[in-house]
Amino acid sequence: MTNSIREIENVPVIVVIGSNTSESHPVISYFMKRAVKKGSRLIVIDPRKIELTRWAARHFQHRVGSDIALLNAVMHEIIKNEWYDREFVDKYTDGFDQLKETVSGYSPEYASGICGLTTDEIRELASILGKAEKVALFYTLGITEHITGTDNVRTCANLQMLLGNVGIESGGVNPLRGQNNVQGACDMGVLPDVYTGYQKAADPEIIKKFIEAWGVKSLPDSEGTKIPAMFDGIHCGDVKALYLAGENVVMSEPNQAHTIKALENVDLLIVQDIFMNETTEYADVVLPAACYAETEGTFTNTERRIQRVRKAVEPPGMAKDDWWITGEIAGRMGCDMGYGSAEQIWEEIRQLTPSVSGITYERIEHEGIQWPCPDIEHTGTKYLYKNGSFPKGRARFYPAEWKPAAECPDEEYPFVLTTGRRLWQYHTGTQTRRCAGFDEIHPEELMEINPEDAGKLDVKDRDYVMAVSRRGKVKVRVWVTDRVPSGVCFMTFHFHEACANVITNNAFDPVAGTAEYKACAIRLEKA
Amino acid sequence: MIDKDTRITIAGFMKKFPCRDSALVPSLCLIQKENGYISGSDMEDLSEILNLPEARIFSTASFYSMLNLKPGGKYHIQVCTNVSCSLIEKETLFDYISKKLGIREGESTPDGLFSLEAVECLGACGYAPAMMINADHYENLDFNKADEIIDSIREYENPAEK
Amino acid sequence: MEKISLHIDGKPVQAVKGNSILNAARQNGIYIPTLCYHPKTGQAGKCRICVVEVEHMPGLQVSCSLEAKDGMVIHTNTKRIAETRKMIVELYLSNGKHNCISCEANGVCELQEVAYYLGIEKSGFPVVEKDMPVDTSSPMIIRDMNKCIQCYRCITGCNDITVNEVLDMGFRGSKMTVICDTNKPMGKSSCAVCGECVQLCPTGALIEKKAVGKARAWETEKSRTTCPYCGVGCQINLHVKENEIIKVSGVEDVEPNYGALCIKGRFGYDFVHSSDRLKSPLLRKNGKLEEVSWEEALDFTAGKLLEIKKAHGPDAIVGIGCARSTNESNYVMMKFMRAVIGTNNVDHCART
Amino acid sequence: MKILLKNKEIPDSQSIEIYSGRGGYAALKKALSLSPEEITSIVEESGLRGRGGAGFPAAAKWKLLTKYRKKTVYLICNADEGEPGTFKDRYIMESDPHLLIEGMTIAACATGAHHGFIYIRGEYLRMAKALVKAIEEAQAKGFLGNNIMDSGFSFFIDVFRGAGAYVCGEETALIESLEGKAGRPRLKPPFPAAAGLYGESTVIHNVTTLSFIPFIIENGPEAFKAIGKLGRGGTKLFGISGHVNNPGLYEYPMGTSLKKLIYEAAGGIKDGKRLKAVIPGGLSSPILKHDEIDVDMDFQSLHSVGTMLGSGGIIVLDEDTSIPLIAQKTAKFYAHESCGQCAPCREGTNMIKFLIERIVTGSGTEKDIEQILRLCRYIKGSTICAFGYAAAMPIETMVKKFRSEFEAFLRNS
Repeated sequence: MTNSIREIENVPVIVVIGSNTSESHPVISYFMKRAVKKGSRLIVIDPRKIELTRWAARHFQHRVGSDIALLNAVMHEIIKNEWYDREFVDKYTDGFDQLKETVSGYSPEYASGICGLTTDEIRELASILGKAEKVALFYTLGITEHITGTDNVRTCANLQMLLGNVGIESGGVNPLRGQNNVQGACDMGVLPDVYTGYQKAADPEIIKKFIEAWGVKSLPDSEGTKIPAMFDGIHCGDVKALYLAGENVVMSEPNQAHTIKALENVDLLIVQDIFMNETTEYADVVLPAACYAETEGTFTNTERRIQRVRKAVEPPGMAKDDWWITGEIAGRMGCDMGYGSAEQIWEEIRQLTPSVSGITYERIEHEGIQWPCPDIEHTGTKYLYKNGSFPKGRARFYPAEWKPAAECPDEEYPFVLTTGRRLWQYHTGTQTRRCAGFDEIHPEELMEINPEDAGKLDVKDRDYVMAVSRRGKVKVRVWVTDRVPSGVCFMTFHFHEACANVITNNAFDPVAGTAEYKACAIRLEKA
Repeated sequence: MIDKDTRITIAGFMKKFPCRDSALVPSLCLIQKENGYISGSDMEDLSEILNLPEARIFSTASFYSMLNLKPGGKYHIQVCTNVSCSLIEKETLFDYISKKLGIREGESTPDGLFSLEAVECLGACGYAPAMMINADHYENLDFNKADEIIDSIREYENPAEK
Repeated sequence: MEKISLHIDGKPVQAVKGNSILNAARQNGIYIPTLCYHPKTGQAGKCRICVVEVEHMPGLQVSCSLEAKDGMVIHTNTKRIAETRKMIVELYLSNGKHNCISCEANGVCELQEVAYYLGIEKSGFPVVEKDMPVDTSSPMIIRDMNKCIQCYRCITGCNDITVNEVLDMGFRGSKMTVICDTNKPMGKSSCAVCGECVQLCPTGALIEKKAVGKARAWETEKSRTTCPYCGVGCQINLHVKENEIIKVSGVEDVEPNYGALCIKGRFGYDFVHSSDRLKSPLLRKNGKLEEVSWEEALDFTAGKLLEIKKAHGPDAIVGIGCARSTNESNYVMMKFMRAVIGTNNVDHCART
Repeated sequence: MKILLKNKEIPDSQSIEIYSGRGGYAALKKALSLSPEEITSIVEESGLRGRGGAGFPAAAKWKLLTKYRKKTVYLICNADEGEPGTFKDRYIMESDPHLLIEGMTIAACATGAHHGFIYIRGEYLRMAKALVKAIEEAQAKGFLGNNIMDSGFSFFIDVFRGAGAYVCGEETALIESLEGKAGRPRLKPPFPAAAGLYGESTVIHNVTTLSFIPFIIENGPEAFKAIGKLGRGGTKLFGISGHVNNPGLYEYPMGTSLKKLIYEAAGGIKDGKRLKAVIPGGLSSPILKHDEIDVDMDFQSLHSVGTMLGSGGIIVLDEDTSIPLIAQKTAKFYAHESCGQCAPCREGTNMIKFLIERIVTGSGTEKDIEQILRLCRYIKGSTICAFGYAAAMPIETMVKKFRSEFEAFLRNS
């Protein structure tokens, strides 16, 4: 998030696009709903009638995967009516002309045909956003999990820059991170192209810095691979060993058959986890890890806040801290990392990472600090790019063209399947399904289908259907509901008994490597 | 379930007030007038229509003594049992009617025709004793007059019996 | 911050302008008992326990709601105040089932605390015991309205803090009680099970079902940490007794969540103690995973990785980190792949 | 001197033809030619005090607006007449509704309100219908609505029916009820002038208070002040019920003796019996013994004998009346009507009811009487609204003044 959670309460117009906030980030939804109670306007842009629409001033129910077309048309109208923040654009940005040119092709009439909203609705949305004093935009995986994910994100940023909503309090472009420390894992450089704090892995200066700090002879300078390419690498024989630290990829990666085949084929599969799960089945070695309540350290939340994790109980049996396990393997490979505590590791991180240099365990004892926090006096950063202080001097518009999903419905597979989460379960269910009471509330997967479609298929609420895609099929009960529009089905991957990822498409965004979980084509058969 | 005509009237209430929340009490009264009471599903519908939480609807509906959340008799008799109304006769009007109908407070007659409720002051102390049957006021009563009123309702509803 | 001067119980004190009398007193270490006030739900004025006398103002004033003004002369403990407080607490004790011995809230109950402070052993009024059925329909929360003191905190929490809008006050007078939706059992209502109501409840009227019978309040130790679910990073307290998490509460007054949680954060902790946690390293032998020592597992892993690195080069090895694990562990993973294996083939599930 | 009951004997007094034919709406015409400040000062000068019970000077409520005025001002007529013993507002609304409409419209001129509500208790369906009809008539004649009598001033009135809750007579409870909520009084401050209906400035008056305004505007403040003993300001409607020969509604100058009202206006005690006690100002007023009725009916005089003028609902009790039974009914009423919001009122009224019931059913103890008195003493002043006082005062005086009657029940046990 460019901005902070607590700022939400003072946002005049809140835009939520591709985020089922009240189910996936309930506590952030509290801030949004409170803002509404205090007079903010909440605008939900989502193909589904998610629960948050109950508090929304307007719900724009566009088609799955049409975000760029819609937002480009909105920007088209904003520029046409001169509602954009000219001063901001002139002072802080580059590339406005290209943006203008690109969006000029997206008249409301043209976009309407793609996104399914009327031209009036598109104009209304443009007018709400264009005339608002401030807008804060929030998105989650509904924006990123498309083959155009990077372009989707850029388009959101284009809109907010155009309106001058970046670098101000209660504005910004705010992705809500899905997992407790996905922000931290990125910040820690668990990515093929960067070290900690997004220091480029291809930059010789950075490589030199880490060689010296770590006391190694060399560090790799060739480009690393992202998860989809890792699996492809196994399939083609380039990759021989996979070290999986706490990832249940069989359930969480798209196109399950493809994932399983890779796991079967890899020479060495090391899985470090807290439970046996669908993925450990294929492991050569399973390493028992301590969980959050059994370890010391830090997590970084979605607003860049680094907060303490403290050990409350002893891990069961022989289970150990993740860092201890990895360190032990390293030691046996001839490199003794020599860490005795999490704090010692953190001290090394902060020495090597300018954006968190000022953060110590002592300073975050009571309340976390948001990076950037370059020195020990710095109180952290509530929102980024204040007064146009962009990292590269000026912000750049990256206009994008709309592209359809990799797989669109056709006669054989007439439905769009989109996926997401439920409030009552978490991710692949390994945790929540082991907690008493959760299965009582939401015991099994339910695929949402529209009453009209249910009528045509002659299925009733809670009947079983077979959902079939080009990659597999899964038997699932239906929930007949107008939460989804006709032609769209919705599923999650919480339940191994009926996991959406058996049928999802593993086509991915070429830049980010994010797979298109949000759109694939399926057909439904009575089961 | 709230029917279409009622929904139209409620939509009118919503437009009438500067804030649509104000339509709640009139809507509840309207539903009660039509169905004799307000059911759980009526309140759920009303929550949708007015975009108010269900609990808020229930909170309001259960607060006011004129609103019934359970079905009563076709003729709901509310007898004032407050000070002035009980000073007039030695036996109170409430006790008399209770005996006459053979039902106690909160009960309905087996034929579902009458239900009986003891209520607080109806604002008719100078014309005591008083009672209400559904929305109609009856004042300056005595036992004879009460007999006449109740008997005439019986007769109207069951003409064959006489 | 502008300061004001006033007198409380004969003592000249200073307070921050705009504060209630209650907060002004608290800032100066003067205790005024309360039951319905909570810093998060704000002024309530329901219990009337916090009444004080302010010179030149008629009757008693509610200190949680009345703003402290410069020059006020306030008395917090006159006979009239003490008698009023005693009357109210005795009335509470007479009307309901306040059986401390078996109550989960024993030791953290604010009614108990105030009764103790006022020296009330037993109510002077006859006991009109309520007998409302206990609502156990929710999988996570037990509602015993016989212990409810109608402080409204849960209602304010549900409507104004987490805005799930499930609770409200139903009926009136002595029949007044907290209701869910259209007076449904909590488990059948639209309750999102965030547990904010439980956290705010001053008595044992709302309690965590899973914690029942596990520990008295004074037996647990609180360990502050960060929630292991979504990216909001809510601050939580794990209440631990003998190496077991008994329950979870939100940490008040700190960012980002100010005490509020969701169902997963508050009630999704027992997986930690699940009997099928992995307790030993496993190594595949003859096609089957078998329990082995750390030595064996680590030697095998390191040996295999060295072998593959030697035969196929470092880029034949890929590592996937964990968005569930700490920064420190992720850093070590990243360092391991780059410095030990010698590859940039490191990634994590940032995209799911 | 009749101001509010001047049309009482006139047939069809509720129709606009009769009302305007007898000089109605002349005051409004006059008011429209005056500035809001001028109207306010006339009413202030007249000394008109609220006739709902609390007796707050009417013009003072308007003057609060100079300090607290929000974007919109709402004017509310409190017609939630619910205090046992009281039945004055219903007469005006049913038989002389234009008097109220005219008074309200003048008050709107003074306060700058363009939208008014008459909050009428739900049980008064007939009266609500009469009001709606009268409002339609007034609008058709141009006395109400857009551009009243071509003055450029607009004012609209809506009738809002309550649904059965005595506490909605409390002005902030009334506002809550109008906003579609349970009628539970708000914490004050803020007062309605600063944050009332929908958070806007709100002025609330009782029906009879508003109905005096046309007279005051038409005849000037002096004419109003001249009525009543020692210039106590105008007349008062007294509803007399209970053991009298002629129960009913009477209008007398402020300061008329209670004795005179009972023995002259209401024709004395029924069946030639002796007087035992009088509840002089609605059920919430402290009871007077038969030898305490030589008192003037005005705010100060009644206060000096430990009771109050309240709503002017006089309940007369003869020698055969059992005070503990009256106390039981009183306690039951307040327990039933307590909104339940604050602890001393909710729990206290219920406990008083429980204890009195226990006494009158023969299972009470001496200690119960002491506990009742303890409750009354400490409920007063500790509750959110004045309901606590209203519930405690009558019971406290009944027990104190007729303690032996309560004790007699104990001896019977």
